Amino acid sequence: MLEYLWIVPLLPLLGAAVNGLFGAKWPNKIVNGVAIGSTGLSFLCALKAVREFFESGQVLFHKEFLTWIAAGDFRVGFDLLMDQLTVVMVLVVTGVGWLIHIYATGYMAQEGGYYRFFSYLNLFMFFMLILVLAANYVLLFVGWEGVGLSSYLLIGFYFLRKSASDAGKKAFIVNRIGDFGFMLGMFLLFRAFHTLDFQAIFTSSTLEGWPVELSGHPGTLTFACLLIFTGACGKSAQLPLYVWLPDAMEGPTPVSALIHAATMVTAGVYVVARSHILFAHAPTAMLVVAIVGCATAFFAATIGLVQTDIKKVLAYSTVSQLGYMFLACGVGAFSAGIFHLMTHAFFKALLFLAAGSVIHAVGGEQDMNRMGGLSKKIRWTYLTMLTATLAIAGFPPFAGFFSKDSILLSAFQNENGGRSAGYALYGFGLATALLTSFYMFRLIFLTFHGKQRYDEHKVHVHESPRTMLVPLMILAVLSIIGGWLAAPAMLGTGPDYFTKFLQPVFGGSEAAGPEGEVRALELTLAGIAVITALIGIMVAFWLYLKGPGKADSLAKSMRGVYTALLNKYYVDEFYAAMIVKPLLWISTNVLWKAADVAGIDGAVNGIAAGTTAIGDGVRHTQSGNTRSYAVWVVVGALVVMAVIFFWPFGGKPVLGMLR
Amino acid sequence: MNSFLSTNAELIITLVKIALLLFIVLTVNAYLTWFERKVVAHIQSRWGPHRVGPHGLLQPLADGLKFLFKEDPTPAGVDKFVYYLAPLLALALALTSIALIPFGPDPIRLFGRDIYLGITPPDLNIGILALFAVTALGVYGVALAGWSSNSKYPLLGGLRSSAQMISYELALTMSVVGVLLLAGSFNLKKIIEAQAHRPEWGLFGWNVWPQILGFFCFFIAAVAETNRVPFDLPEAESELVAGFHTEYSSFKFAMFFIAEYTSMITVSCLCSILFFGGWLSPFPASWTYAHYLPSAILIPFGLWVIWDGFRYETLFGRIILPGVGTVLTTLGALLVLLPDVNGFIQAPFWLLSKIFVFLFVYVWMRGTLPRFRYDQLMAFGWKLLLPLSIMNVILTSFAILAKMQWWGAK
Amino acid sequence: MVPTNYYVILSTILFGLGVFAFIFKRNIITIFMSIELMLNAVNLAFVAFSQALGRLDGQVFVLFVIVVAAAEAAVGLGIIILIARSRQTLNVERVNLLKL
Amino acid sequence: MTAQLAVFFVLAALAVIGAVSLILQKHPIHSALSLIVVMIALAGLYLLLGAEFVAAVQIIVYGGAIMVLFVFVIMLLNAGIEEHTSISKMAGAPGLLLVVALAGFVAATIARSTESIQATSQTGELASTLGISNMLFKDFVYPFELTSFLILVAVLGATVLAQREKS
Repeated sequence: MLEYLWIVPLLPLLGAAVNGLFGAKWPNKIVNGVAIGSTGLSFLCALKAVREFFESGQVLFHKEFLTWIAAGDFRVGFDLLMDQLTVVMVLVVTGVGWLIHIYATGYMAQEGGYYRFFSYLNLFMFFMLILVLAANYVLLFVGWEGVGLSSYLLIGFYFLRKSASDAGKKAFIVNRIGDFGFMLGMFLLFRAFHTLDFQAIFTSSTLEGWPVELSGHPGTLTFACLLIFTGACGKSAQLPLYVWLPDAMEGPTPVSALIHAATMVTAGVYVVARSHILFAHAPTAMLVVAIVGCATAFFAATIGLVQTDIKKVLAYSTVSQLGYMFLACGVGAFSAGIFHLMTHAFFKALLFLAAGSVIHAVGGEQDMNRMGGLSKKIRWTYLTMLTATLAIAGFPPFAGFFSKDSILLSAFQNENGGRSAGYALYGFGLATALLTSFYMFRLIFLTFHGKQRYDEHKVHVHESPRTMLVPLMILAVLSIIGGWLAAPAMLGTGPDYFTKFLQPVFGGSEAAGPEGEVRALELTLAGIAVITALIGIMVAFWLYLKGPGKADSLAKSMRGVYTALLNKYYVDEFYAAMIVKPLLWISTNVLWKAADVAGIDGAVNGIAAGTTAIGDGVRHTQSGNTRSYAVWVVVGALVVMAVIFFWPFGGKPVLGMLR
Repeated sequence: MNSFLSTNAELIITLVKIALLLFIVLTVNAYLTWFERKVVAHIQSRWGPHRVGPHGLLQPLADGLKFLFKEDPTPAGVDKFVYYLAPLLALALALTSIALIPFGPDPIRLFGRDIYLGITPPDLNIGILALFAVTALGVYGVALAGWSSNSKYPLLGGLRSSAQMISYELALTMSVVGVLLLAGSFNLKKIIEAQAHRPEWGLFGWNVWPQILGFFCFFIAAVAETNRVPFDLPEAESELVAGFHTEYSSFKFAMFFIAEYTSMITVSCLCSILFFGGWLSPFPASWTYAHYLPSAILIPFGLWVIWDGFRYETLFGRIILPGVGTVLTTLGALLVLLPDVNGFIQAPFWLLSKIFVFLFVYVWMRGTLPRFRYDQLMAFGWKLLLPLSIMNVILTSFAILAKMQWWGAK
Repeated sequence: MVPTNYYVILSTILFGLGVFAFIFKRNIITIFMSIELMLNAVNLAFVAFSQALGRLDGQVFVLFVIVVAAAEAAVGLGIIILIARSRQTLNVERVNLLKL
Repeated sequence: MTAQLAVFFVLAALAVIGAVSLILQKHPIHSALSLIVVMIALAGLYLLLGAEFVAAVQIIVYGGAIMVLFVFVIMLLNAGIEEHTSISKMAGAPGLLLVVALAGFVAATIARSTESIQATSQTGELASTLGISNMLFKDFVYPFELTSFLILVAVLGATVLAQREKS
């Protein structure tokens, strides 16, 4: 199967094609069969491939399937790559994706455009797999743009809702900005290495001989990394390009789960991790990544505190978790970042799906103030969601605990930019953890506990169908045990299997697993983290269960901050004023009125007018009078004779004929 | 004076020849009309002309005088130049064409010079081509006459004749190609000699046998070319009141008349030369006594003329006819007595007799056949005659090829 | 023996006259005739050269030219008849609508 | 002034006069007649040049067929005196100028080439007809066949053109 790796991405594409072309006429069952079948098959193929990969002794697998672009010595091919990092990503994508497909069959059952939805979803799977399997930046970029496209399509799935289509456009355009940076980064890399193939770059002698660009002395690599990171920011919703993700919640919940929580938004993290060697050569870039990640994490968490829309809360938590991942990468703990990526994929997907289940239960209501006391009615959903919440809040032994913990540790240990920087990062990380546990439990309490605030008669609360529950349970299990790979290291009974597994990839650019006194430090830090989380829960409990109304009074007492948070710091308005308006003005007045109408249209019409004028001029020779034509014939003959006569060897042809 | 003679002898001789030929042709034409009228009359069981002179022999003379002295009006609104040009053109071309015909193979020696029978020497390289060239121009006479008369019937006649002549000229030329292939030359003399390549075969060596198809095509086309019955549409007196020469009278009309009869003679010459061995005798060369045939004809004929003359009471009958008879008889006798003269006579004799036969056929046809309808004429020319002649060419060339292959001849 | 130049000059003169007629005659048939005149002039040059060079190609070309002229006459006169039918005139200057 | 030269000048004069009268004549049929004169004169010149076959073909085809066609058409359309319009501005003085220029160029070009001909001029009596037939059916056989196709096409075209449209 490793030899036929291309089958893994191809299957979802086939599914998408089949559903997209013929699905319209088919009943939902067949569409399900195609969609789930194709993704499930590709999941199995991925498993098989991974197995072979292990059997082959985990040597990096790299195969050129066919050449796409060949210009001079520049070659871009459909080359697929399989190493430990890819293994993690592929399994996450296909596995979680498959589960979400199954969930969606239940969730979307009542929706129109059923086949369309699944066709888009499969398309997304295809591009995502291309992204993670790609062996060079260009092919990766193909997947990159592809997921952007399918995300656009799925956000705007309810295209009849203006807000939905606007959200789609917003996502697309904001991503463009990041993609632009990404492309520039690629060009820069190509200029530096004359290739864009991962292996070629990472093992190239040029890179070996490349000086580490110390902080404050930026060079090519720094700029390349920063540009690539711009792209990552766009895709993974980091400051300042995070604005699209909350709006993306307009899409159907499974989409939010799959694309905007589990897989696509982590692409940025993946790219940074993939080009970790370059980042390792550019400490400045690393620092930037770390700071941006940390800032995003904190920033988004604060916003998440006051949101009342259940999905919005989850969206902001996603943003902040992504911030964590970048923080990890920034401090050089790539494996930790990927680890958190995986666990996050599990519990965040679970959260979204559960939220979807809740929404499903209360009949499309998303405002948490209209919920409450649901825990009895929808027990399974409640339990699974609680698991996920504990996981994200970072309680042992749930998955989030281990991943988040290792991130905080490496942040604490960070030397890059001085110790103080490390401490600052750690501090913000810890604060974010506090906030996270607070707003997550706020969500739980508002949704499931307290007295019910919805109208009994209008809403008939019911548990979701099995197709939705089964994935929830599977994911719940995963988000419990997902983190145990790192457990032994923490308990001192063995190495960190995950880090060890990724060692061949990241070995060059990160410190080995924690040893000796480091472990003690780690334990203390873990303890601190748990305590902060507990504090968060307490506060949430005190504010929202004990004394309802306390929250409102608090909000009143500090109105300015509250409104600011509620309006997300007016970032959207700021962008609208600073960027969108001027852009609009420029487009209308400069590009449209001046360049397009005056310039291009002017040129085109001018040419047309000129042609007409010439025609008018020449038309008079077409008098229709044969005698005039005769004269013109004579003129032509005259010209020919003149050429024959005055040509330097004009006489020659004539003589040649005669001899 | 003598020097003048010696220097320009050729010129003088040619001029004399021309005068002689002109005289002969005109006379023959005149008596051809008499002959025609007689034959047609007998075909229609009438007497024909018999008032003027015995057997109406002086009729042509009378006609000629009539032409000369008739008034010659020129219709109003004619294009003068062309109107006068047309008959001249017709006559001139007719006479030119006859001037190109050789009447005998070998020259007479007179005044120390070889003098050929016929204006041009018999071995003219492009003889037949030249003939066709001249006959091709013949159409102008008719067409222009029809046009210039500024009158409806002549115009129609002219149109008809030009169309008809163009159409049949193709067939005419095509049908001759077979003969040319056999002879391998345009030269009339060579063509005739090619028919004598087996002297002992006599008339079976003539082209008419291998070229029977070509001969028919040629003869029909030739009749059409000369606007004779049954192809005389240009001058269909019953439809077009004499067609293109309606507006011509007296001597201009006579010119057309003469031109037509002359071209008849030319065509007869061509027929006999191309297909019937020209001046060759029909008998095998070994039959020398066949040489006495001319005398054998002349002597009895002369005697009959004498006997016939005595039946008339007139001075004419008493004197002239017997005189002519005796001349003819003595001529026959002389031929018997002078063998080499007799030998020289043979060629022209045969040629002339063949021509006579063809002229008779012409008249015969006129006496018997009705006229074509115009569309029939065209259909016949284009759809039957032309394809036939082309087929003839193809067959002939294949036959020659086969002959080369198997007998290795030529 | 006549020098070749004489023939060539003659053919040039004829050609020039042909061109002149081609432009300055109004009657469409006459114009057509002037084309024939030009062709003849060219033929003369051909034959003259062929005789001068002792090669027969020239004469063969003349034959081709004549064939072409014949074809041209057939078609051209057909067209002329059509024009005369539809326009009721033979003056080319009156036939200046580029349609029937 | 040999006899040949005399004949040449007579024929040349005939040709030129014919051409000129083609231009001067008002009535198309007179022009046609003048053209016939030119052609016959040219045939005579061909004979003078020893090209008997071409001469004969010239008279038979040009004189006997093509010009007859012209006369026929003139008669059929009953063409009258040519009316003297001068709508075309080009075909005025500029046309005349151009014609003169063209004639000059032709003359000059040929003159340039003729002296070389005079150099290579070797007047051999050519076995005209036989040689032509050899060339026509050996060297030039394909062009020859092509001309036959041309004729066929022309015949068809003329037929189509001349038939009245059934209405």
